[in-house]
Amino acid sequence: MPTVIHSSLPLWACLASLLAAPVIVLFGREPTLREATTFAAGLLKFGLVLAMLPWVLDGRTVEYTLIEGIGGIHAPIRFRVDGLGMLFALVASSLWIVTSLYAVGYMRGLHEHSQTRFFAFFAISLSATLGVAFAGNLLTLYLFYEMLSLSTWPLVTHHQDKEARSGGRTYLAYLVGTSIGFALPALIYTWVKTGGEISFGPEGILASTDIGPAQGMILLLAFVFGFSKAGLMPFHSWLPAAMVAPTPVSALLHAVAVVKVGVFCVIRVFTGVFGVDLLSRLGVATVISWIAGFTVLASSLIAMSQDNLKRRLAFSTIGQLAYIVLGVSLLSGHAVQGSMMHIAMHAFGKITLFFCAGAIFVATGRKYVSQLDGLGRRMPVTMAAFAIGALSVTGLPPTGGLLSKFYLVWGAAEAHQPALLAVYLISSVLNGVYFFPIIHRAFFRPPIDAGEDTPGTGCCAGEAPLACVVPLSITAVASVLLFFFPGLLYDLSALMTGGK
Amino acid sequence: MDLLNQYLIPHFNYWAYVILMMIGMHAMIVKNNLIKKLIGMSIFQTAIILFYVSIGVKEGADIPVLHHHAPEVAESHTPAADPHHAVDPDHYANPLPHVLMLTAIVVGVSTLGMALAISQSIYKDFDTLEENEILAKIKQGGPGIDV
Amino acid sequence: MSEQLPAILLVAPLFGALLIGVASPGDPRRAFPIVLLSLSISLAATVALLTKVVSSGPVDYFLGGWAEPLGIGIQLRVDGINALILVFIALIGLLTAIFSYRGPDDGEPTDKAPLFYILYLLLCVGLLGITITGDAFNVFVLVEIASLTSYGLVAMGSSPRGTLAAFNYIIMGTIGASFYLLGVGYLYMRTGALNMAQIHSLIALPEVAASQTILVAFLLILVGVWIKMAFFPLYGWLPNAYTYCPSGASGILAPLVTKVSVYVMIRVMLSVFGAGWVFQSAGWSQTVVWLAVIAILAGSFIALAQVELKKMLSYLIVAEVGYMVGGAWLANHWGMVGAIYHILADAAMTLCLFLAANIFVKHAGGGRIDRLEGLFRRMPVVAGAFVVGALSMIGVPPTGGFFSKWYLIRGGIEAGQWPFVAALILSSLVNAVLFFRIFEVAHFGRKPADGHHHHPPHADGEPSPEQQGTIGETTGSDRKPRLTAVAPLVAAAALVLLVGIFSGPIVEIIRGALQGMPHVGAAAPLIGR
Amino acid sequence: MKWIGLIAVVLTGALLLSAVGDFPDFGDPKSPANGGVGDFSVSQYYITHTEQDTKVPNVVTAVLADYRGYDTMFETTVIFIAGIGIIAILRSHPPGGRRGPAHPIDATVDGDHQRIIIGITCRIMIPIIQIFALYVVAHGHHSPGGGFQGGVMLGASFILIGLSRDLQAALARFSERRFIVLACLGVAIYAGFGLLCLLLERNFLDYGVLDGFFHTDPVMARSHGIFAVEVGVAFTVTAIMFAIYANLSSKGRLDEGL
Repeated sequence: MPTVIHSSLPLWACLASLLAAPVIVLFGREPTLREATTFAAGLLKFGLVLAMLPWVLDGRTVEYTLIEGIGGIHAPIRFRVDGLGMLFALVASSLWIVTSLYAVGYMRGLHEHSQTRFFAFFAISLSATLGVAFAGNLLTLYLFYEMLSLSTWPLVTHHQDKEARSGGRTYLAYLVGTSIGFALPALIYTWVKTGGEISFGPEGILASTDIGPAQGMILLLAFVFGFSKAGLMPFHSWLPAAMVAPTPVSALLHAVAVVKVGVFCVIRVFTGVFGVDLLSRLGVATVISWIAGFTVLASSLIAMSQDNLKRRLAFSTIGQLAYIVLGVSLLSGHAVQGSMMHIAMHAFGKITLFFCAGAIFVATGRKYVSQLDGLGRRMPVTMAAFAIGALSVTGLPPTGGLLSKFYLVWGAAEAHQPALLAVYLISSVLNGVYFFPIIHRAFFRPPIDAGEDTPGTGCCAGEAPLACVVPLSITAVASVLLFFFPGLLYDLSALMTGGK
Repeated sequence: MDLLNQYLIPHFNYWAYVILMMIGMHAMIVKNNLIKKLIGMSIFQTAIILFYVSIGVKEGADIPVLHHHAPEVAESHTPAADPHHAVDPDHYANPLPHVLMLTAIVVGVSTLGMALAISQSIYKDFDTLEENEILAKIKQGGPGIDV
Repeated sequence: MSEQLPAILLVAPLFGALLIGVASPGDPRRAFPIVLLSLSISLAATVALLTKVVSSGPVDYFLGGWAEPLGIGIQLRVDGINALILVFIALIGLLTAIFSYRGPDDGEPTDKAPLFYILYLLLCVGLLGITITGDAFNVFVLVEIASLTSYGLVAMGSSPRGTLAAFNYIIMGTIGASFYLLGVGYLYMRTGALNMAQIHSLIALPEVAASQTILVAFLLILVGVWIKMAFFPLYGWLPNAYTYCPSGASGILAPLVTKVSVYVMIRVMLSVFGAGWVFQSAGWSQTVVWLAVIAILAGSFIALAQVELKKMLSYLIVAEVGYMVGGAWLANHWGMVGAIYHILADAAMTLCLFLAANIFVKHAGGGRIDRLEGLFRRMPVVAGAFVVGALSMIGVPPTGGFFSKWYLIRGGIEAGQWPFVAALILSSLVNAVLFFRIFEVAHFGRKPADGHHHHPPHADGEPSPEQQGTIGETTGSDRKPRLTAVAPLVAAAALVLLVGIFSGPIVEIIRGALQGMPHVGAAAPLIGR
Repeated sequence: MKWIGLIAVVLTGALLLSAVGDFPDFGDPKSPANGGVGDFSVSQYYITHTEQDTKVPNVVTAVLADYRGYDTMFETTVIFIAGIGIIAILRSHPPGGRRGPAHPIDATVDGDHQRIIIGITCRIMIPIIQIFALYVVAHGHHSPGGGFQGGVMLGASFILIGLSRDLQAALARFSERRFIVLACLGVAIYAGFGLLCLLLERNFLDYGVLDGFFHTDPVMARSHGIFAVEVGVAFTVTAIMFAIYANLSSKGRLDEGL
């Protein structure tokens, strides 16, 4: 059994950006100081997370209980860092630094209003993301989950216009509605069933209770639909609605932080609350895999028909998330490991695509796929990064996406699910179908005249400002590096599956 | 017949107070004029006082003032000595309901006083005491509706 | 002096009120320090009492020294259930006193302030007295004190609808108090005793427990207390009373009066009739829980239809009362714990919401919800506190509101009362819609609703509220809210969070008090384990 | 609306009378209230023990002011609240010592015959009423009387001044500031005696400990304590009765009464 280290590092990792928020508001007047605080907080957070990496790598978990007495019986705010938590935290905190750089470029490029509020809430939502990553019991998980929904609302409705208002309304209706409607009763039902013990441990919380298949099914469905940030159909339409947000928000939050929190919670439910062996005994996980399978196919088909670039990327994200949920619900070792690795791979890939979409908007003001003809010549670096990102998301060789998809497919075969195996393959093809026309259009089509573009503030002949181009190239290169050096990801995800 | 003398005759006081109370309550709820509601309210409260006092009545008992001891008490200053013959409780009415009802009377007066003051200030604002007229005035956006 | 605490916490505000009457009926400046002093003394006394109860168990105090034959004198009793409520009454009284620094309403002529403070202090005496007393009839006297002062506070405002609301409040309040008095009369007629503990021991006798009079007495007391707490069918008086009364009054009435009536119901159920007697037939608890479900749903949905902010919050109080009554009548341990805990959590969040609403109505022009634009920018601190209160009402951790739902839902699940659980969840969702509608108005302000393609260049950095003064013409005075109004509001928001974060110790105290009672005593045997 | 009221009333009435069979008979000395359940009866204890506890023959006054003195203290506070509430609601410009327009007090100025007759008879009667009222307050120990009854009579005498002559005459003798202070003083006396017992390390309102103060044995101290408390009640009731009359009759302006 891995020994347990008690240290308050996870608490400080969460609080790093939360405490930065008031400082950011203090420096509201001086933008440079404000941006410096954001970066300092980003680096500090990433450093704290890295500090815990060695412990976690050799199989130990870091635990810390904040307030003993909260919640009456055994439900204090507790942090517990294990392989899965560490993997997600690394991804989130590292990408936050890159996104902050991008956001500065983007916001200044478009002279956005009330930027202090933007960066303050950005910091708060990151602290909530890490809170979910390090949550030690269901109550803390739910607490930071709700905090994330609320702190991202002002970001989604940043433009404060009619579209933002309706987008924000659907965003909250789905997220807060499903979490209170499904997740809270499921949470309390678990608390009742286990007589007060809701902390995550090596084996599932409910492993020791005699929960029947019917109750198990209802509870699992309530949890999975309760954590609607995972974007499973029919509770997925908050994600396209959230595209009204400025691109840095869509990039980090709706490609990496918020959606991955949803999937992370689903994986926690599968591994931490139920435990893989209880689920296989009850045989209820197959329903989830069918739902996820349907979501994968449906979202890929819808993505093909979307002309708005960001909405197409949004539906592609829904599809990729359903990959991960499908992988976990297969309950086979490799599939679970594949889904965990896919969290990272998809994060890097999709964030690159969103960065490119934002750069195109900043440079040329274009938003629709049909307008992207011949953009390759004008913005070579951006479009190249876009191509790499597309490769990674579809899972083709030079990028990391291939590895995680390979494990997922291997897991599906291992779990003797030929139909789901087919779903994986078909959807990979569909991914290609909705990404490659964009690349073809950008590089092999004559450029439409740039007359009606807004005079972009691009620096070198039409490219977005440097502060936008540099981050997207970093993430593009990173997704390629992940293909060649997946060691770190492999070890972390092996901890969760192998370690059991 | 037994219905009469088992339920009605020995319990006439309870029938009396309930009927009185229901008259008061009916007036409070149904009457349109505010002052009539207040009259109903005082009937309602007085009925409860009647109920309480009727509990404490003992057949052939005197008022709860221990009078025939007055002379000896004056000179026999023996505090500890029990008076030569113990007081027989059945000779004196039950004092407790009377104490409680003093409070209820005081409460009744205070509520009535305050209600009259409020109805005066309502009359000052709406210059009518009929509830339906007041509600009509409010509906057409009477004085200071949207405070 | 330490064993005289129960008397001290009542005498201090009483003498405070009398001192104001004698010293300065005229000018408010001398009255305010007296109010603060007397309320802080009683707050200190309640906190000392709480520590005494936690360390050495329930405290009994016999007025006039009449202890030996139980039932002769009047007994005050402080145990795990009411110790915390006493602290909250004194604390909320102090905070609202600071809030109404310049008399009942900022706009009011301040020479009515001393009278307002006298009524205010005597209301605190009434509420503290109700919570601490162990004598059934004494509860009636103190209920009357609390009611009369509330009628006075509601009626002394300048708005005509306030006086009309006060009149309805008097009629309904008198019916409620008289039903309670009649219930105590029936109890006295059948048991011959007025002391709660004595009645409890007499009701334990089989022939008394089975008697019809005791049943009618219980129904009368129940209906009387339900009217006082505005339980669903009998809530007619509450919305107008709390909307059109002076702002200082709504700050003290809304959080406490209905909650203390819920406490009276729980005290009567547990200490007078005993949980064993009350839950003897499952039919009762089933019907009352159904009534509570209707109360919760009706309160929430009517609130959804409201246009005025304070009226909406008043209907939410009706829904919250449904939570507490439903929780208490689930007839199991966690339901009762949840109900008692919710008294505290709901008092804190209602205080926070009503203080914020008063400031909004005063400074953001009118009570209507759609006139609250741009509040997050113009009054960030006040809006922030309002958000904390709203999150607690929705039930988002770590606020108090979440944990009361946490225990109530657990009680509901263990008692198998699924409609109650569903009602709790549904009302949380409705609250979410209610409050996010307000956040949306407050967040968006009346900006031109242009598309966000080509952004008109804005001044970089955060436009300070002064610059933003042009957000629509606000009829309310544009001055910033006074510090004495904002400080108690921030304290109230902190209280909401503290009730949530320290819900563990609070629940341990409550569970200690419930030990050994049938039905609600030990934790119910777990399903399945 | 009418039907709802009727149905509610009939239902409540039925509920109230549903247990008639179980009620004790009227006047039955052995009913639970009079004779007690089991071995102990609260009211019988009062009757048998008032003599030795407080030496006050009138059991009701003893129970009112000593055994359940806490109730009566709050009762006096209820009266006090009613007065303050009415002043707060009606008074347009509340107390601040600003006196109303003081015009000359002359009962016979307009030569109205009835006025002279009323004026003279009231002038004779009022002092007698006031003395009798004080007697009722003082004699509460031995006869049905006490603070409330005496206080009301005393208040009524001032109201009689207001009625027979005019409100200004009554206010001249019993001005607004004076009756507010008197009302506060009454409750202060009551609570003050309770506080005195508190300061002497005994429970609130435990007059027995005041034997040093009254220079008598503890039991007589209780009797004196009861009397002192009754005086406090009388003050408050007098002041508030007059305050209610003055404010209600002049709609809060305290200029001319009925």
